[in-house]
Amino acid sequence: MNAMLDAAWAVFVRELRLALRRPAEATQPLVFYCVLALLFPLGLAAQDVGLRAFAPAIVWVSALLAALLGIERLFRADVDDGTLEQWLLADVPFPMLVGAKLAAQWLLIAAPLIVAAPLIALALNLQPQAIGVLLLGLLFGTPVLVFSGGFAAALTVGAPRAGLLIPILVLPMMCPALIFGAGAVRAAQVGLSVEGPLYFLAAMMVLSLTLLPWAAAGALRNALE
Amino acid sequence: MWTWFHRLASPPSFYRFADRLAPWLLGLGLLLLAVGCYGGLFIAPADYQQGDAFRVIYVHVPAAALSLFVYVLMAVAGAIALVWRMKLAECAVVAAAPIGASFTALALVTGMLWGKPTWGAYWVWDARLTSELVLLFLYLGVIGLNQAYSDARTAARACAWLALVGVVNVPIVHYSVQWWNSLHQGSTILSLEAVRDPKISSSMLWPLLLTLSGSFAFFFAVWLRRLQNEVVARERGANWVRDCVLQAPLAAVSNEQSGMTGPELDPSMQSRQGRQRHGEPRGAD
Amino acid sequence: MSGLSKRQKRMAAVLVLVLGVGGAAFLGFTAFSKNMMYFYTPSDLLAGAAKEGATLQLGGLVEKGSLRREDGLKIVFVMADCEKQMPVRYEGILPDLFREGQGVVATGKLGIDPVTGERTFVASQILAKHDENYMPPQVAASLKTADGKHSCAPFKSLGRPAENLAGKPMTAAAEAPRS
Amino acid sequence: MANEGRYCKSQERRRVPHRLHCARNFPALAMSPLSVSDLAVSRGDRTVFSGLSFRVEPGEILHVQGRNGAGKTTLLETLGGLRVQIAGTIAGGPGASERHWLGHRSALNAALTPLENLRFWCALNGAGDSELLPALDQLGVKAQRNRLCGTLSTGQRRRVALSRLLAVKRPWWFLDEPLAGIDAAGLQLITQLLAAHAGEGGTAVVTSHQALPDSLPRLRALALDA
Repeated sequence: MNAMLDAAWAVFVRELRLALRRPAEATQPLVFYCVLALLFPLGLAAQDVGLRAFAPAIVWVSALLAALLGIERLFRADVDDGTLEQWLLADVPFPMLVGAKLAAQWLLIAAPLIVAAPLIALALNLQPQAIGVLLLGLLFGTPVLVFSGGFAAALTVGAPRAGLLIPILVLPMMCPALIFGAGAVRAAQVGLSVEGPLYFLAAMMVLSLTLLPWAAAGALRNALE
Repeated sequence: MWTWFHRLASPPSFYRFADRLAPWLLGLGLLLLAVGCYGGLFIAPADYQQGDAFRVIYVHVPAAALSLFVYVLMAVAGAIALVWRMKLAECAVVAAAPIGASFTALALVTGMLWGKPTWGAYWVWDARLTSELVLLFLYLGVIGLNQAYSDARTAARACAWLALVGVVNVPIVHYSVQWWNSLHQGSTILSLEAVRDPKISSSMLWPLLLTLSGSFAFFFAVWLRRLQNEVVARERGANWVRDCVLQAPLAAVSNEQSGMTGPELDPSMQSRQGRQRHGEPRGAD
Repeated sequence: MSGLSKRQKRMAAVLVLVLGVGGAAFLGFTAFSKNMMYFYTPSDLLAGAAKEGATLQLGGLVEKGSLRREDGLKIVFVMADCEKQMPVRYEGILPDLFREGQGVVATGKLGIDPVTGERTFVASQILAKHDENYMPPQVAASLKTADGKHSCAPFKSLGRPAENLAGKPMTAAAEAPRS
Repeated sequence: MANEGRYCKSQERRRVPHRLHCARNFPALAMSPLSVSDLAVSRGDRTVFSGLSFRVEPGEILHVQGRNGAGKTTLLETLGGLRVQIAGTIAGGPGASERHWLGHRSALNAALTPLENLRFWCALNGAGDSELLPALDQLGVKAQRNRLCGTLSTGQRRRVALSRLLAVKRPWWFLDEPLAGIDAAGLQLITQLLAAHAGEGGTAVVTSHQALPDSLPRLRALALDA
C-alpha cells in the first residue's frame, strides 16, 4: 500500500516540479482567467447595474475556459517521450497515477483561480455575501472541470488534431458545474437558499474524482495500444 | 442460446444475419410509422387542453425515447467492447451515434415547435430541455471523437469510453421532470405509474404506440445497415468480405483489367493476395 | 512489491468505487431535497424562501374565478398550489393555453401591488405548463368536477418532499383520467 | 482470419556453452521459460503477425529481427505487457516487478535532469535510488546527471535510459532498439551489459536492426519475416 502511495506522491511531486520549471506556462491559466473576467466590465458602461447580475456567470465561464486552456497538452508530452509506458508497466494501479497527475493539475490550475476569485468578484461588484458561496462552489466545481478536462485530453491524446474537439467533449461534463455553480451564487445574491446547488456540485465532484481517473486511464491505455 | 450469440458476434455471420433481418425491420418500421402517423394526425381526437397541437407527441415522444435508448445501447455496447474486446460491439458504438444524434435533434426541434403554441416559448432552460441538449452534445462528441482518429479500432474504443462516462446523463434526462420542478410535463407513458394508471386516452394512445414501435424498428434497421458498413470497412482485408461482399464487383473488375486475382486462383493464394491488396499498407512499427 | 495481492487490489478498487458512487448519490439526493427548482410555488414565497425584488420563477395553477382583465393587456389573477395562494399581476401576451385552472410558470419579482397594497408577484413572462394527461374534450368534460381544476401534483413546494404529493390530486381537482 | 498468418521461423544462431555454470543471481521462480504459442497481434485493425510460436529460456538473449513493419516492436510490446494479443498465449512471462521495459522512446522528460527523471522512475517502481549514481557512472553519463535532458544528445539520453537496467536489478529485459543513436563505444557497453546480464542468468529480448555482436553468450535470433 505504501509503495502505491509513494508512487502516486512521486507523480504528484513531478507535476509540481515540471510546473516550476516552466513558470510562465504554469501561470497562463490564472492570467487568462483574470484578463477574461476583467474584460467584461470594460465592455459595459461604467457602473452598469447589469454587471452584478452577470458576475457569477462571468467568473464561472472564465474559470471554465481557463481550466480548458492547454488541457489538450496534458498527457501529450508523457505519451511522446514514453513516460506513460513506464507508468502502465509499473506495479501500481494506473488509474491511481492518472488521478495523482490530475490532482496536481487541480492544484496548479484551479487553486490559483479560487484564490483570485474574491478579487475578481469585487471588481465585478458582486455582493460580499455571495463571495463565500462563489468560493465554495468553485472549490467543489473546479475538480469537475479539471478531471473532465483530463478525461477529454486522455481521449484525444492519440488524435493528431483534437484541439477543436476538446470543447465539445468537455462541454457536457462541465456545463452542469457551470449551471449549479453560477446558480448558487445567483441564489445567494437574492437571498435564496444555496444548499441545493452546492450539494449537487459536491455530488458531481465526488463522482468525477471517483470515476474519471478510471475512465481517463482506460482512454490513455487505449491510445497507447 | 449462448453459442448462438457467440456465433452471431463473428463479423461474417453477423453480416449475413443483418442482411436478412434489416429489410424486414425497415419495412415493418415504415409500415408502423405510416399507420401510426395517419392514426395520430387524422383519427385520434384533439386534446381537451391543447387541441391539435398535442399531435406533435406522435413524433416527439418516439424521438425522445430513442434518444435515451440509443445512448444506453451505446454504453452497453461500449462496456462489452472494452471488457471483451469484441469487434462487433466496437462497431455498434460508432454505428449508433449518428442515428442517436439525429433522434435527439429531432426530439429537440419537435419539442421547440410544440413548446411555442402550448407553453408560449420555444425554449426554456429547465432541467429536461437542458439535459437533453447535453445529450446531443454527448452524441456529437462521440461522432467527433470517432473521426479524430485515423485508426478505426482506437477511435471506436475511445468512443466506448466516452459513451460509458456520458451515460450518467441518461437517468438525469429521464428523471429531471420528477426531481426538479420543470416546465416540461411528466412522463405520460414511460413510467411505472403511467403503466398502472394510463394518463392518455386509449383513442390517442394506440397511434403513439404504433409510431413508438415503428421508430424502434426503423432505428434497428438503420443501425444494422450502418453496422454492416462499419464491419465491412473494418474487415475489408478479410476473406469473407471478398467472398460475400466484394465478390461480384471485384471479379468483374479483375477480369477486365490485367487479370489480377480471379476466382480461378488457388484459394490459399487468393486469401493471401486479398489480404495484402485490401489491407492497409504496412506502416512502420 | 506493493504488498497487496491482485485480489486485494481489486477489492480496494471496488470499495473506492462503491464509496464514491454511493457518496455522490447521497449528496445528489440531498440536493434534490433542497432548493433545486426551476420554479418556486406560492407556499415557498409565503414561507419566505425569497426576498422581495429577486427575479424568480413562480409555478402554480390559475385559481378558478380569479382572473380579472384590466385595460389593455393587463391582467390580475391568483396563483395557487393546493395550499397557499399568491396574487399575480402581468402585462403582456399570454400563451394560448393560458386559462383558469391551467398550470402556469411566471417569471417576475415579488412586490407590493400599487393598487391594493397587497404582496403581489409582478410577472414579466408567463408560460403555460400542461400536465402529462391527454384526453378528448368529451372525456375530460365527463371526468372534471364542477370546479374543473387540474392536478397540482407537478407543483412541489420546497417544504414538502416530492413523494408526498406525487400523483395526489387536490380534493377539488380532476381525477386522473381512466380510459 | 487467424489461420492464414505467416509462420515465423526461429533459428538457433549460436550457442555458447562456457557460461552455463555461472552463478544465478535471480530466484528460481522468476526463471521459468517464456513460451509463446500461436500468438497473433494486431495494431488497430491490421493483424501484424499471427501464428507465432517460440520459447525463450532463462539466460538467453533473443534478438528479434525483421524488416520495417514486420512487427518487432509490436511483439516486444506484447511480451512486455503493453499490448494485448488477439489470439494465442504467452506463458511464464515476468510479473510487473520482474521486467525492465525500455521502449524506443527513453521515457525522460526534457524539462527534468537525468537524476530527477530516474529518481521519479525509482519511486514509481517502489525501488531505492542508491544504485543510480553508480549506474550512471557505468554508462558514462554521470557528468551529465544535473543537466536538463532536453540538452542532452540522443546517445546520451539513450545511455541515461539504459542506466535503469543497472539501477534496479530485474531478471527480464525487453529492449526496443537499444542501439539506436549509440556510438561505437556505446555498442561495446551495451554488449557488456547484455553479456553480464545473461551471465547472471537473466534473460533479454532485444529488437535491433543492427546485428548484435557474436561474442554475446547464448544469443539466438528470431526472424519475424518469413
